[in-house]
Amino acid sequence: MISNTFENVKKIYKKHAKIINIVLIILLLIIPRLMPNSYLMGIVCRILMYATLAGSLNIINGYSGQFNIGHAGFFLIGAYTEAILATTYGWSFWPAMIIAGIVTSIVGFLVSLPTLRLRGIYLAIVTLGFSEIIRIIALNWTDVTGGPMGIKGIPSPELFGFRISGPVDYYYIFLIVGILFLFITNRILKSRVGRSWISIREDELAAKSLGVEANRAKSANFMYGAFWAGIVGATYAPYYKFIASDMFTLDEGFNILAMVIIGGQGTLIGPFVGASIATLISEVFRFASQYRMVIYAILIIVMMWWRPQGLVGAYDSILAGDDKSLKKRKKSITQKVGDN
Amino acid sequence: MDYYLMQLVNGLSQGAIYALMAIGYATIVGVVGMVTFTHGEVIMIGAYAAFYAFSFFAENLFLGIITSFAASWLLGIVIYKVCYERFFDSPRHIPLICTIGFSMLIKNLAQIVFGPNMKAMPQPIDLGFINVLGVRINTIQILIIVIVISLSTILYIVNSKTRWGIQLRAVSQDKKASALMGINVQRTTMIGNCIGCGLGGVAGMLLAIYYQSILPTMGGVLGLKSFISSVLGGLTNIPAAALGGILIGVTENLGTAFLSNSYRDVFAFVFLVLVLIIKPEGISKKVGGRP
Amino acid sequence: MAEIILEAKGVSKHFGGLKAVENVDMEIYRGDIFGIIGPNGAGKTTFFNICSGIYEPTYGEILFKGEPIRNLNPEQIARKGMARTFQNIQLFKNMTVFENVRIGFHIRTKTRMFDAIFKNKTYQSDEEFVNEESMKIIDKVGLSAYKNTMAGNLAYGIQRRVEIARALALNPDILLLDEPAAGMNPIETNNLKEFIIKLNAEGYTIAVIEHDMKFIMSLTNRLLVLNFGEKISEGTPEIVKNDQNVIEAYFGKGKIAGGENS
Amino acid sequence: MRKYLSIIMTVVLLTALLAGCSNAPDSGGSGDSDVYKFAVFAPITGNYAEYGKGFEVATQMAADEINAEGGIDGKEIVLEVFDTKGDPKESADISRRVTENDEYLAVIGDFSSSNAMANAPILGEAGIVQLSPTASHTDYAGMNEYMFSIMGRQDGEAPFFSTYLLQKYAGAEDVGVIYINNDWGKSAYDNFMLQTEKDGLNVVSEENYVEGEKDFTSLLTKVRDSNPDTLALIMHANDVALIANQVNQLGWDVNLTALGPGTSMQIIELAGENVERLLLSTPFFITEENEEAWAWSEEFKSRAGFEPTVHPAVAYDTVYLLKAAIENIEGDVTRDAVREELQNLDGFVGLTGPIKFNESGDITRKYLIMEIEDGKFIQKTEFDYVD
Repeated sequence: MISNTFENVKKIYKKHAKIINIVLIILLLIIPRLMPNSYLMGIVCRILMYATLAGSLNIINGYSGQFNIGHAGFFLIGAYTEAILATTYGWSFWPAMIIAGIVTSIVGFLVSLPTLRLRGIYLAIVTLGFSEIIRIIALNWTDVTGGPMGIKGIPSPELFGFRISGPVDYYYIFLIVGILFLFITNRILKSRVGRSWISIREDELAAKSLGVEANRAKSANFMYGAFWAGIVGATYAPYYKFIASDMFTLDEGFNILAMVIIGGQGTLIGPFVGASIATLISEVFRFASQYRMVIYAILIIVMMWWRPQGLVGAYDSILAGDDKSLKKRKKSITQKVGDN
Repeated sequence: MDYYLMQLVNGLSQGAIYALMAIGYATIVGVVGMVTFTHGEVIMIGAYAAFYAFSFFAENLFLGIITSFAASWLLGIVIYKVCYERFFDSPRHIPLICTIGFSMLIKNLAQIVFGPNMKAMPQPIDLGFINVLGVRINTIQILIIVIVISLSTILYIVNSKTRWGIQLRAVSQDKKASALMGINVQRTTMIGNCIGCGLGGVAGMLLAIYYQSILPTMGGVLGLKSFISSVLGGLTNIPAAALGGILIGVTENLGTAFLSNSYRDVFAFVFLVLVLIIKPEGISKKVGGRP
Repeated sequence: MAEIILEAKGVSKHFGGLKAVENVDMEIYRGDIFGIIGPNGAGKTTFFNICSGIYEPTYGEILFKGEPIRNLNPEQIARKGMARTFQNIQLFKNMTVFENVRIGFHIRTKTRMFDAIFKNKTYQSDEEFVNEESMKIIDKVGLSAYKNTMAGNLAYGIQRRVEIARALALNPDILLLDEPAAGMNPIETNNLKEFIIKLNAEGYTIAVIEHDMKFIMSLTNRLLVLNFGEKISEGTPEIVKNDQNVIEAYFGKGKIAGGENS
Repeated sequence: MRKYLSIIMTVVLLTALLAGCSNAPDSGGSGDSDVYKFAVFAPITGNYAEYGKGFEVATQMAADEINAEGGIDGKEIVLEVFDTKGDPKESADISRRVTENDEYLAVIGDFSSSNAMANAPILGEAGIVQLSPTASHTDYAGMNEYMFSIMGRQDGEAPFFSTYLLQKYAGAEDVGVIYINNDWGKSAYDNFMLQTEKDGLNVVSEENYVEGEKDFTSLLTKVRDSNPDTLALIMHANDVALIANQVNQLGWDVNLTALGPGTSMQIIELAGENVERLLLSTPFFITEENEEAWAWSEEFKSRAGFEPTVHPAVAYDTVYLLKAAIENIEGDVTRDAVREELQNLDGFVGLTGPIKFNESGDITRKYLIMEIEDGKFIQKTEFDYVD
């Protein structure tokens, strides 16, 4: 049902693409004016932040079929790099953000090295270990990371002399990061590079036999995903102005992973939907007090029962499994693929 | 010298606990063929079952073992129904997320039902100790080692000698072929899962007795440790998983001894990553299905 | 005599105690249609896997265009100009035929992340090239009707063609086909044969694994016969057909062969 | 190109959904309603639920008591508990929600320093007091003038612990220190080490552990190897109990002292005989002799189902603190007035002792020495404590 709705939405969208785009962009730009409520804007910011973060994980898990469950580690590195550069060295936000992305992507490269030999759950456990190792180092390396005291007073970014603080302003940063992420990722995915990632996900042996250097492509994929996690981390740090290692636990990593899978792996839109759903559910069920997380957990399970490939997950992928009923639908959906 | 010997013994006894958890974990992964993140909560439920058995009936070790085994067994059925049964043909990340969701569910329910606070665990056995070569070893440490060894042995015998164990192994190696041979795959898988959970429950009880306390959130770290330990053993190989648990325990304790306690979990993980890089399938050869 | 394009020298592959391939020599000349035959489990596919870099030979050396390739991995060998298909079809089942073929152009294009982000000249010319050439290949293989169909939904025989089309996208010097006729009906087999001959006429060197004698005898100009991992005969179809060893392998002892899997 | 724009559309749709379903905070409320409303931020779910539950129960207890006696100047106190799950992201969003609703006069909480510090800029900008019972990060209260903490500064307790408890009372010579590696533990440890240097106390070994650790055997073995006569434990009640049990399992005869747990019955319940003769520093004590506190503790236990630690006690005090501050207000009761009076509050004595805020919004407490004897806390006085 949902997928039909989405198909219909897509159809309508395709028909009037230009008008809708313009309306959308205007709408997105004026949302803060329509919703001057900073609580709601705060939630929108959180959704946008998680959406990009989950999107960056989706690059790794959804597009090259690797299995990273320690994404919180990359998030941490991005946040700490920006925070350290901004507080200790007095860098301004924008270059610090780029450096944070680059540093994270270098770490992503190092983490991806074991992928030369490991796959599946063994790779997953390496990423999980990495995430914990990084967190414990951040907790103990007091000279650089402030240790258990964390880093406080991270300055707000400035743009053309304006200080950006508060969710209404920050909305635009998260929005720009999100749109840039989608825009750039979309281009990469539709190029030779993206095709090679997807081919590895679908059938690594076949990809290799066609000359796709699987190991290099996987490393590049990890680096690219990590880069965006670093960028999001870097925007996160000055938004909350204070970071400490206990914000980047394994649970946070699982949370991001759950968003990707609830939304659907292997589509650009999936993580955005997943992040929105997960964040909204936990806010909407606030009235349930101590039962809130119980409800959240049940909803995750129900979601997996109901739509294992995620709400808007890719049908046209190995990730959707071998469900016969899905296969029928695949046919109609893949008609669109040829024209991109 | 004594000091390092002592730390080695500490490592061994802690490793024995990890081993016990890992045996259960490896059993589950072996037969179900999927990785689970509920094991920590299974351990916790086992501990709480024993806690209530001790509080309401008698402080008797066997009663504790039976209750915790039974409670975890029941939980195992639920886990099987919720997280695995319908996902055997699905990509593996789906049951994985289910187990993450389920563990979240159990943990939060436990906080509501059992109360969120730490409780003292009744002690069904007297805490004595013996001296071996000047190193003091507690009865509970000995008990844990004895239980680990006997459970592994029982499991080994069941697995290799009984008809039923052969079915279990057959299912863990090839579900389709087993089904063709007339084995009730679903049921066998469920029972295998339940055995693993039951072992986890007993491990939970022993842990609670060892640390003399229980807490609804105790499962998180423990589940992770059992996961790491069995990965070290190649995930599905039971004796190797036990060995993996002991190695992790020893690594952690010797790491603390030689370096610093601050990086305790780092030692375990670094050790694990190194082992995986050198021997990608863990310290044992692959046995059974690849998860 | 023509140039030797692919040469095996005393190649062996052991899996533990199992000698899947034992001391096999082979020479394939440019422009040949070369056949490798043998009963089930003779080690044909293993031998192919060694040639294409999936396995490293336990002993021996493989020379491709005169260069040793024993230590290269499959993607490096593919880059050198060897393309292959698989016995149990390894298509990207969830992609369309068109997408499958486009991935085949990986080594012939240069777009990198940077080019893709800015959609610069490299990207544009690459995409143009890939799209055009893909269509050409799809037309050539006769798959135009299925261009936008999911590969996994196609009939078996057509899937084999898609796999060949994808391999052709590499513009290989040699094309290794692993049991291309398996599971095909006689008409399809015949079409395939004609198609292979046509490809050969266009200049592709082709090596084919097959256990269907009739098919391969009428197709190839040189043959290698494996049994239990060892070479038992080599030469033109005529020579092989009359070789006592081959007859024995197929009709005599062949019945009891099959204890191993290739 | 098209795909990603359709994504934007989904985001918009979801935002609309969000606007629809989250009960939009009623921003129409004003200060002159007939109740005083406080927001309580606490981790009701998640790994810190134990403490969140304590917060919830203790603050409600205080509010019930005050309301039973007629409230503040006839107006009732209403508490609204917000679950933050121990996640600063949620906490910050909740803070925004509170800033947008004029009804909330002040915020009680959050439990962890991470959360409280993430909230500080938001609440500070909006001019709402965040009165945290437990946030112990040394920089927290100074972040802006609206931030208050009554945990007690560690440059008060730690030196007291070193000089009076360890050196003068216990007569310790060689001390092994074990501390929890979080913001509180680290700052207590740092202050403690400074003082030991001044006092000339010999610290033979110092170790820390990451929150959530259960197995201290190897750590204790290591500390034991350096032969201390006294162990100084800087941590909370649960961990003190775990360590006491494991010291006993090791068969190690060493004097135990603890900074942090206060007079939590929890310790005795969890560790029984193993904490016999444990010395600890505390700003207040809950024993049968201290009737008021004892009654409080019994009431808490019946409501929460477990023994109170120091955390619910300070949470309980925050409500009374706010009451006292509001009673001092002479004009309109506004958020700013609350801050003003909280800052200037003098002579307040709560369950946990006298509380007077310094310039930055922290307090320095006075400390006592307690010892566990026969499963009971006994106050110790025979040492020359200069007040």
